[in-house]
Amino acid sequence: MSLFTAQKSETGLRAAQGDLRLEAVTKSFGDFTAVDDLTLRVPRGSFFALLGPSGCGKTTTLRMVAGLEQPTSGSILIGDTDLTGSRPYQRPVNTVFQSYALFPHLTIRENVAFGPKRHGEKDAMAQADQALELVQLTHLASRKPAQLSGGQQQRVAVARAIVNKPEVLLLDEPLGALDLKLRRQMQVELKRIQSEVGLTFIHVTHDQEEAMTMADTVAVMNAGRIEQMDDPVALYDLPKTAFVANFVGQTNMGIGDITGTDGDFLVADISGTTVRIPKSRSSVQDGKVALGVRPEKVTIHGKQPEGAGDDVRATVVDVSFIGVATQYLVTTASGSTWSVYAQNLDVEPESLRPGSEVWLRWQSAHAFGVPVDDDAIAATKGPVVEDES
Amino acid sequence: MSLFTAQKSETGLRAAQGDLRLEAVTKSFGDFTAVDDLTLRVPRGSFFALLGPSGCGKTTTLRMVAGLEQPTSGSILIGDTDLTGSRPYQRPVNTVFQSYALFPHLTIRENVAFGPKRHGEKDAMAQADQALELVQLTHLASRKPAQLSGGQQQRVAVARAIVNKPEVLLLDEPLGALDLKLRRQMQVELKRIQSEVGLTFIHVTHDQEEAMTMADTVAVMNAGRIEQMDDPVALYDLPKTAFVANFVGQTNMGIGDITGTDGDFLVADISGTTVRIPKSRSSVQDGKVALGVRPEKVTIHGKQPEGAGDDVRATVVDVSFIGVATQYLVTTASGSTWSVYAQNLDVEPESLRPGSEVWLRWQSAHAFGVPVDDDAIAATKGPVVEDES
Amino acid sequence: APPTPPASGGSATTQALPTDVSSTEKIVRWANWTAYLDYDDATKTYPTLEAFKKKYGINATYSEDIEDNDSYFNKIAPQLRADPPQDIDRDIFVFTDWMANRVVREQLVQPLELIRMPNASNLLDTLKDVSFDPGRTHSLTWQSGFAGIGYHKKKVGRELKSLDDLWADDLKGKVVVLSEFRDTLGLVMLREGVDPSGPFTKAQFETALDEINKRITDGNIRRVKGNSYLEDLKSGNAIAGIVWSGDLFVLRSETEDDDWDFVIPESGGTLWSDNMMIPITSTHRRNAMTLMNYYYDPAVAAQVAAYVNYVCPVVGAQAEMEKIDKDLAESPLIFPSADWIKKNNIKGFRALSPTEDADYSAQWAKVVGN
Amino acid sequence: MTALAHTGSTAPAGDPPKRKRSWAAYLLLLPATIWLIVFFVVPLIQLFTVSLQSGYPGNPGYYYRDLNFGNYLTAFTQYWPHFVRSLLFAGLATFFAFVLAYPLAYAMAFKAGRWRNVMLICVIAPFFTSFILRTIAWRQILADGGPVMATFHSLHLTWMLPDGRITETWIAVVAGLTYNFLPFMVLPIYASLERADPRVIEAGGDLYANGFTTFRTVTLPMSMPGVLAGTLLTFIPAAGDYVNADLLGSDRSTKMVGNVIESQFFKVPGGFPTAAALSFTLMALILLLVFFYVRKFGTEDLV
Amino acid sequence: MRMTSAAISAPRAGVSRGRRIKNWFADHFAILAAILVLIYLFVPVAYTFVFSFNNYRKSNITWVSEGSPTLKHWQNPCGAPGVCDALVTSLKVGAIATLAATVLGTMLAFALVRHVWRGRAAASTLVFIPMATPEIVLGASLLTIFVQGFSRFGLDLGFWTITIAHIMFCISFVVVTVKARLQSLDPRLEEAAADLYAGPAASFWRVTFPLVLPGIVGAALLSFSLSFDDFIITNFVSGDETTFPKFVYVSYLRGIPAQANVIGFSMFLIAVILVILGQTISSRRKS
Ligand SMILES: Nc1ncnc2c1ncn2[C@@H]1O[C@H](COP(=O)(O)OP(=O)(O)OP(=O)(O)O)[C@@H](O)[C@H]1O
Ligand SMILES: Nc1ncnc2c1ncn2[C@@H]1O[C@H](COP(=O)(O)OP(=O)(O)OP(=O)(O)O)[C@@H](O)[C@H]1O
Ligand SMILES: NCCCCNCCCN
Ligand SMILES: [Mg+2]
Ligand SMILES: [Mg+2]
Repeated sequence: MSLFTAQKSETGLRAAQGDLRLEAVTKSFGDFTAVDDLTLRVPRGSFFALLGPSGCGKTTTLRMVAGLEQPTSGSILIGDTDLTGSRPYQRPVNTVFQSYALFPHLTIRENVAFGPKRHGEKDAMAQADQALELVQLTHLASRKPAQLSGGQQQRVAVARAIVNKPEVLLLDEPLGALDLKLRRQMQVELKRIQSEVGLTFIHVTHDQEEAMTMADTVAVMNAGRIEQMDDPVALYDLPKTAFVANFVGQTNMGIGDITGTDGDFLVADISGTTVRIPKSRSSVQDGKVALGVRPEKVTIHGKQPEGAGDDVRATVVDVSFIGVATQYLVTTASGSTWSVYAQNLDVEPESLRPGSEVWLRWQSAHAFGVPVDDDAIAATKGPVVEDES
Repeated sequence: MSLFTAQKSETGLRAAQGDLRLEAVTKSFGDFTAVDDLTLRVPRGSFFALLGPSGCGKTTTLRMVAGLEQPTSGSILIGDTDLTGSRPYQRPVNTVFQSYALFPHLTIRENVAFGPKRHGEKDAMAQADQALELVQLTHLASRKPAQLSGGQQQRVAVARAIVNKPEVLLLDEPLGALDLKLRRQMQVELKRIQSEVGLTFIHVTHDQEEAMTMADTVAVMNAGRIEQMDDPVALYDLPKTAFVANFVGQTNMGIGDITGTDGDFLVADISGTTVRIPKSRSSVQDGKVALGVRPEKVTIHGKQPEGAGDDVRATVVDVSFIGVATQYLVTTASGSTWSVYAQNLDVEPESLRPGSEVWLRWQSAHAFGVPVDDDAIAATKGPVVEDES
Repeated sequence: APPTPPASGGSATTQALPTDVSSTEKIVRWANWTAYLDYDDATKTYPTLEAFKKKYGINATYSEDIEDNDSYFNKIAPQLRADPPQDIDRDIFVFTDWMANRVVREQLVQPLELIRMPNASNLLDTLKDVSFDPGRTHSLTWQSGFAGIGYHKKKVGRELKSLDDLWADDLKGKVVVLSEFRDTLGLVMLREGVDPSGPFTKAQFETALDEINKRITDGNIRRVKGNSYLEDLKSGNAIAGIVWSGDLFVLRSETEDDDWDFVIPESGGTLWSDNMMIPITSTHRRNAMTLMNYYYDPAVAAQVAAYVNYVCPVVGAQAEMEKIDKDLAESPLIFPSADWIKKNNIKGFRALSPTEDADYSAQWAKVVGN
Repeated sequence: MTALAHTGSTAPAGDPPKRKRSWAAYLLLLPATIWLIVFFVVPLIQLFTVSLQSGYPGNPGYYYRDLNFGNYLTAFTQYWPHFVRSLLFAGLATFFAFVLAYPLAYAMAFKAGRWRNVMLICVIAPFFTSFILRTIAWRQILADGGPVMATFHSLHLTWMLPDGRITETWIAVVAGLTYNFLPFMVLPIYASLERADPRVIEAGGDLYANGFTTFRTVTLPMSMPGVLAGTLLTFIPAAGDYVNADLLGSDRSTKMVGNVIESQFFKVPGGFPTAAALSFTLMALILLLVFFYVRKFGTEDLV
Repeated sequence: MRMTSAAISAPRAGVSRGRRIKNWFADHFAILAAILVLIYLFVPVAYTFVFSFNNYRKSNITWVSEGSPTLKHWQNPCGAPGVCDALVTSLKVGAIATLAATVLGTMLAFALVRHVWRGRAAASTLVFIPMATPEIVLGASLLTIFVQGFSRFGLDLGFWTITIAHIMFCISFVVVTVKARLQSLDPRLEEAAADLYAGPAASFWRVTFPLVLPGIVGAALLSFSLSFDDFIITNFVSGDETTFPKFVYVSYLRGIPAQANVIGFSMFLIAVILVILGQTISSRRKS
C-alpha cells in the first residue's frame, strides 16, 4: 500500500526499528507495584496480545511503551534504541485508546491527519484520506467524532494511529465498548489491517476469545507479572497454571495426589477416581496435582462408555442450549462442578435433563496437570458468580 | 421464599395478575413508527426474551409496558386488567434499566427499599435485606452505588426491582455493559433468580446467545415488528426468515431454485450444486429458495466424504482457533462465503490452512429453506463488516 | 424650551418639616469631613463628642463621609430631592459656603431655631450675615480655613514657597491638588495676579484652568483629590500639594512627624468656611441643634481648634485656647487677624452665578477627568 | 459560574424530551421572571428615559422629560477615549487573566490530584476578603514607598515603569483588573478542562505533538467553551469597573467609562442624563461585542 | 529512506541528563505556574492579615513599629465604629439575597429544563442579559428607578434596595448553575423512581431534589460570595446603609481601621475552613 511506502527520513528515536523489548520493567505507584519486573520481547511485525483480568497492569504496561508513563526501573527498547525516558511524541509508537480519545473538536479527517501534520508532512490530508479508505470511512471524513457510532469511532482511532506508520501500534481494549456482534466484526477487521500494513500490534484485552482469534502470541498477565506466554493454541492446550487454564477458556479441575507413573503418564488419585496425565503435560511430577480437562474434550454418556480413556460419574445440574452447542453442568462424585461442551452436530443429542446420572469421558492425552493453588481450588467449584468487590 | 409469600392486598391496577398481553400496540414518534401493530402474549411466570438489532423498537416496547411511554394505539393488559393510560407508579411492573439507574445518593439498601417504602411497607428495610440476600450482596448493603463494580450494580438493580414482587419484571439489556466473563456469570444468576421467584421476566437483548440460554420463549424483532417467536431450540433449528436465521446464530446460505421433490424433500439447485431440503423445514415450496445450513451442522473434509448427505466444494479462506472449537471460513464454488464450526474434540483436527481445497458435508435433514430477500442475499457474503452509519 | 424648574430661590422654607422625634430617639447623626474633629488615638474616640454624649444623653454618631462638597452632595441629592424625600440617615452635614448656598436655595435643609441655640450668638461677627443665608437661619459655621501649600520638609528637601515651587521637576508625580476648584484654581489665579474674590472673567478662570490642565498632562500632578489626599501623603505617594491648612497639623500629630508643613503661597491663599446644616429629612432636628449649640461653647470650640488647627469661628475660643496651648492661641492659622489676612493676600472665592457655576464646574470636571 | 462553561455543549444524545407542558411551568418561572422584569428590565427602561432627559439650566440636579439625544452625542464625542480605554484595559486584563488562569485551571484539573479541592477553595476564598480591601492592599503594596517599588529601586529598574512608578499608572489599573477578575476566568476554564478526557490530551502526545503543540492543537480548543465563558465573565465586569481605576489609577490618563459614569452620577452636578447615556452606550457596546464573539465561536445558547 | 546525517547518527541509549531536566520542567510547568498564581492571589490577603496586627493610629496605611504587632484588634474586632454593623448588614443582605435568589433561580431553572412553554427562549435571554451587563449599568439603572420611581411606594434607598438588587443579579448565576446540574442529571433516575411506585411529588423530593442539591448548594455559595463581595451595585443603591465592602471603600478615604482587616481575613479563613470541613465530612461519608 502506497500509504506505507514513502517513509520520511526521521531523526533519533523516531527512526528506531526492530523488535520491541521490555527489560526488567517495574512500575510502582507509591507502595503499589502495578507492573513487576516484566521482561518481554515482541518480534517486529507480529500480532501480540496481552491478556489478563482487570487491574493486572495491562494498561500500565502499554502506557510505559507509549511513553505516557515512565517505568520505575528497567528499560524499554525498540531494536537497539533505548526509549526509556523519552517523551511520547518522540517515539515511533502509537496508541489506540480504550476510550478512543478522538479529538472532539476536529473532524474525522483532521483527527487522522493530526499525527502527519505534527511531522510536518505536506500531504497530511491525503495520507489521512488513504488511512480512512483503509478503514472504509472515507464517506464520513468531514463529520465530527460525536456524530459517529461506537464502531465507527473505533475505526477512526485505528486510522489515526496507523496513518503514522509507527513501529509499534498499541491497542488498549479497543473493542471493549462495542457490543458482541460489532466486536466480532471489528476483530476480523483489525486482523485484516494488521496483515495489510505489517506493523507490530500489541493488543490488550481481557476477552480471551478475542486474544486467541487475533494474536500470534498471547501473554497472560496476572497481578503485574506474566504467567505464561505462548501461541494461542499452545496456551489453550497446555496451560502452565490454574490461573491461565481458567482465564483462557474454561477448565474442569479436580485436585488429587500423584500416586505413581504408568509409562509416559502420571497416575493420580482424584477423590477416589484414578486418572492419568501425560508426564509432558504436567507442570508437577509428584505430590499434589490439579488435573485439568477442557469442557470440549469431555464427552457425556448415559451409561459408562467403553474403550480407552478416563471417566468419572456425575449428575447433570443444568443444560443450556447455545445454538452451535449445548453446555452441560454436572457435579462429579467428588463434589466438583464440571462443564461439558457438546457441539450440536448432526447426531441427535442424548436427551439429558437435570438430575440424570451420567458418565464423563476424556482422553488421558488431553488432560494436563498444574500446581495446586487458590485458583485451582476455586476452579473445582465451577462457573459460579464470584464477588469482585 | 418468604419474600414472595405474604402478598399485601392491593387495589386496582396494582393488583392485576395474569399473562401480559399486548394487543395491536403501535407507537409512533412523529412520522416514525418505532413499534408497529404488535400483538403478543407472555404467559405468567415465563422467561421471555425480546431479541433484535439496535433501534428495532425493543426499548420502546418495554417502556410502554412499564408505562413510561404511552402507545399511539392498541392496549396493554395484565390478565384482564387494562393498563393502557395508567402511570408507571400505578402498575405492577418493574424495570431493570439498561444503565441500572441506581439512585446515586442512596445506599444500596435504601435503593432496594425505595419501592417498598413508596408502598408504605413497614418492613421495607427488612424486605430490602431479603432481596439483597437473594442477589448475594448483603455485605455491601450500606455502600453507595458508585462504590460498586458493574456486575454488583447490575445485581442491585435486579434486587431493587424484584423486591416489589411485580407481576412483570422488565429487563432492558441488563447485561449490555458488562464484560464477557461477567456477563455469562450474570446470565446464570438471573436465570436462577427467575426460577426462584417465579415472576414473569421480559428480557431485552441483542445478544442471541444470551436470549437462547436464558429464555423460555424468544421473540425476534425487526423494524418494529416481530419476525418470529418460538422456544430457543425451535427458533435456532428452524428459522422462518433469513433475518432470523442470521440474527439468531450464524447461517450459511445459498440461493437457488426449487427444481422438484424427492419424497419428503424438496430438491433445489444452488449454482449448479444439487441440494435437498426437508419439505417441513422450508417456508417456500417452489420458485426461488434460500438454503440455510448452520455452521456446526457442516463438516469439513480434505476429500469428498462418503455416505449420505449433501456436499459442496470450497476453498479455505481463514482458520481461527477459538479454544473450544475451530472456525473455518471458506468460499464455495458459487462464490458464497460459508463458515464451518468444528469442536476441538479429542480427534486431532485436519490440518487445513487458507488455500486448501475442501469438501463441505451436511445432513439434508438439517438444512432449511427461507424466502429469498435482501437479508438472504447479504448472508451469502459471509461475516463482513457492514457500515452502521 | 424647558418647563419651569422646581422649587428654587428664596430661603423661606415652604416644605413641611418632618415630625421631630428627638425626645424619643436620643440620637444625632453627623456627617463631616475627615480630620475635622478632635480625636484621641488611644481610645479611637472623639473626646468632645464623648463629652457631649455624656452631658446630654444623646448618642451622637460621627461619620467622616465627606470627601468633597460635590461628591457628597451628589450622593445625597437624589434622595433629598426625591418626592417624597428619602431619609439620608444624617441629621447634620457640613458644606462649604458655596454649596451651602445651593442647599439652602433648594430648600434641602431645615431652618434652625436660634432660640434653642443660645451659644450661636458666639459666632464671629464677620460670619453672621452671609449672602447665602442672611441671618444664619439655616446654617452655622463649623470651621473656616485656608488653602495653601502643604509638604514634607525632609522628603522635599527644601522649603516650598510658591506654586511654581510645586511644579519643580524633582516633585513630578509627587504632588496632589484639591478637587475643589475654588481652592486649587483660586490659588492659581492668585499666582497669576487675579483676585478670585473680585469680578474675574471667564478668560481669567480658563487661564488658571489651563495651568492645572498642563500640570496634570505633564505629570506634575499625581492626583486631584478631596480630603483623602491625606492618604497619599501618608503612604508616600505624594509629598507635597495644595492642601487645607489644618489638615497638615492633624497629619503631624497622627504621623508624629513634624516635618509636615503648611504655608500660604507668596502670591496668596484662599479662605473658606464650612457650615453645619440639618438636612430636610432629619427627624432629630432638636438633637442636632443641641449639638451645634454645644460646639459653640468657647471651651469646647477651643478644644476642637487645638486639635484641628482650623480657623475657629467662635468668639471667646481664643481666650479658652490660652488655657490649653499658648502657642496655638497666637497662631494666625487659627485666630487670624485682619492684618495677617491682608498681608498674606488671602481671599475668598466669590459667589458664582448659576450659569458660571455650571460652566466652570463642567470645565473643571473635564480637566480633572470626571 | 462554573456552570457557564457548559455553554458550548450541545445537548447530549440522551437529552430527555421536554415532557411536561403545564401550568406548573408558569408557576415555577413567574417569580423569578417577574423579579427580573421589575428590577432589571423596568430600571433599564427608566435608565433609558433618563438618558434622554435634559437638565434645567442653572438648576443642576433637576431634570425634565425630553428626547435629548444630545446626551448620547456628548457620551460619544466627549468620552470616546474612556470607552477605548475601558475596552483596551478590559481586553488586556482578560488576556493576562487568561494567561495566569490557564495554568492554574490546568493544574487543578489534571495535576492536582487530591489537592484539587483545596486549590479550588484557594481560588474562591479571596472573595470573602472584600475585593475593595484587597485592592487597597495592592495600592499599599505597589505604593511608591512599598515593597515592590523598593525592589525596583534597588534593582535600578524604575526606568521600565511609566513615570517611574506603578500606582496611578495604567499598569496598576490593568494589574488590578487582572487580579480581581482572575477567579472568574479560572473557574469556567477549570470546569471545562475537568470534563475533558485526559486520554484525549495524551493522544496528542502519542501523535507526535510536543507539550506546547498538544496544548495549542488539543487542550486549548477543547476547553474553548470554558475559555469563552471565562473571557466573557472577565471582560464584561472589567469593562464596566471603576474601582480599580479609581483606587489604582490616576485622574485622566487611566479613567474608564465606569469612572465617568460614577462621577457623572455622584460627583458632577447635573450628570444624570449623561451618566445614563454613557451606561446605555456601554451596555449596548458590550452586548454587541458579546453577540459577535459568541457568534464567532459558535456558542448560541449561553444560559 | 533517504540517507541523511540524522539517519547516520547512531541511536542513542537512553535520554540525556539535560533532556531529563527539561522534561521535568515540561511536566511540572503547570503546577509550578499554578503555585505562583495562587501566591499572587494571596498576596493582598497576606497583606491584610499582616496589617491586622498593626498598632495603627488614625489610618492603617503605614506600619507603626511602636506597639506592633498587637493582638488588640483581634481581641476586639468590633472596636472600630461601624465596622461590625457593616459586617452584619452584609451578612444579612447576603443571607436574604442568597435564599431568595436560590429559590427563585432554582424554580426558573426547573422551568427551563423540565418544561416546554411559550417564551422559553425569551426567558433564557432575560436570564443571560443581566450577566452580560456591567455592574455599573445595573447599579445606575436601579438607582434611577429607586429614586425616581419607587420612592412613592415608600421604598427608600437602604437595606432593602441593596437586597433587591443583589437578588436580581444573583438569580442569573443560580439559574445557570442549577440548570447545568439539572441537565446532567440522568433522566432515567426519575423514570426509575416512577417505576418504583413514586408519584410525581415523591419522585421529586426523594430523587430529583437530593441529586440537584449539590448544584443548588453551589449556586447558593456562589450567590453568597457575589453578594458579600459586591461593591459597585451596592454603592449605587445603598443610600446611607453600609455594607462591609462599602465600609471599607468609604473608610479608605480617611483610613481603614485594622478591625476591617481582622474581619476581612476572618471571613476568608472561615470560608476556607468551612469548605475544607465540608469536604472532609463528605469524603468521610463516602468511604
Ligand atoms: N496513576 C495511578 N496511581 C495509582 N495506581 C494506579 C495508577 N494507574 C494504575 N494504577 C493501579 O495499577 C493497577 C494496574 O492498572 P492498569 O490500569 O494497568 O490495569 P489494567 O490491567 O489495564 O486493568 P483494566 O482491564 O481494568 O483496564 C491497578 O490496580 C490500578 O489501580
Ligand atoms: N422519544 C423518541 N423520539 C423519536 N424517536 C424515538 C424516540 N424513542 C425512540 N425512538 C426511535 O425509535 C426507534 C426504536 O427505538 P428503541 O429505543 O426502542 O430501540 P431498541 O430496539 O431498544 O434499540 P437498542 O438496542 O439500540 O437499545 C429508534 O429508531 C429510535 O431512534
Ligand atoms: N479636613 C477638613 C477639611 C475641610 C475642608 N473643607 C473645604 C472646603 C473648601 N473649599
Ligand atoms: Mg486498562
Ligand atoms: Mg434499547
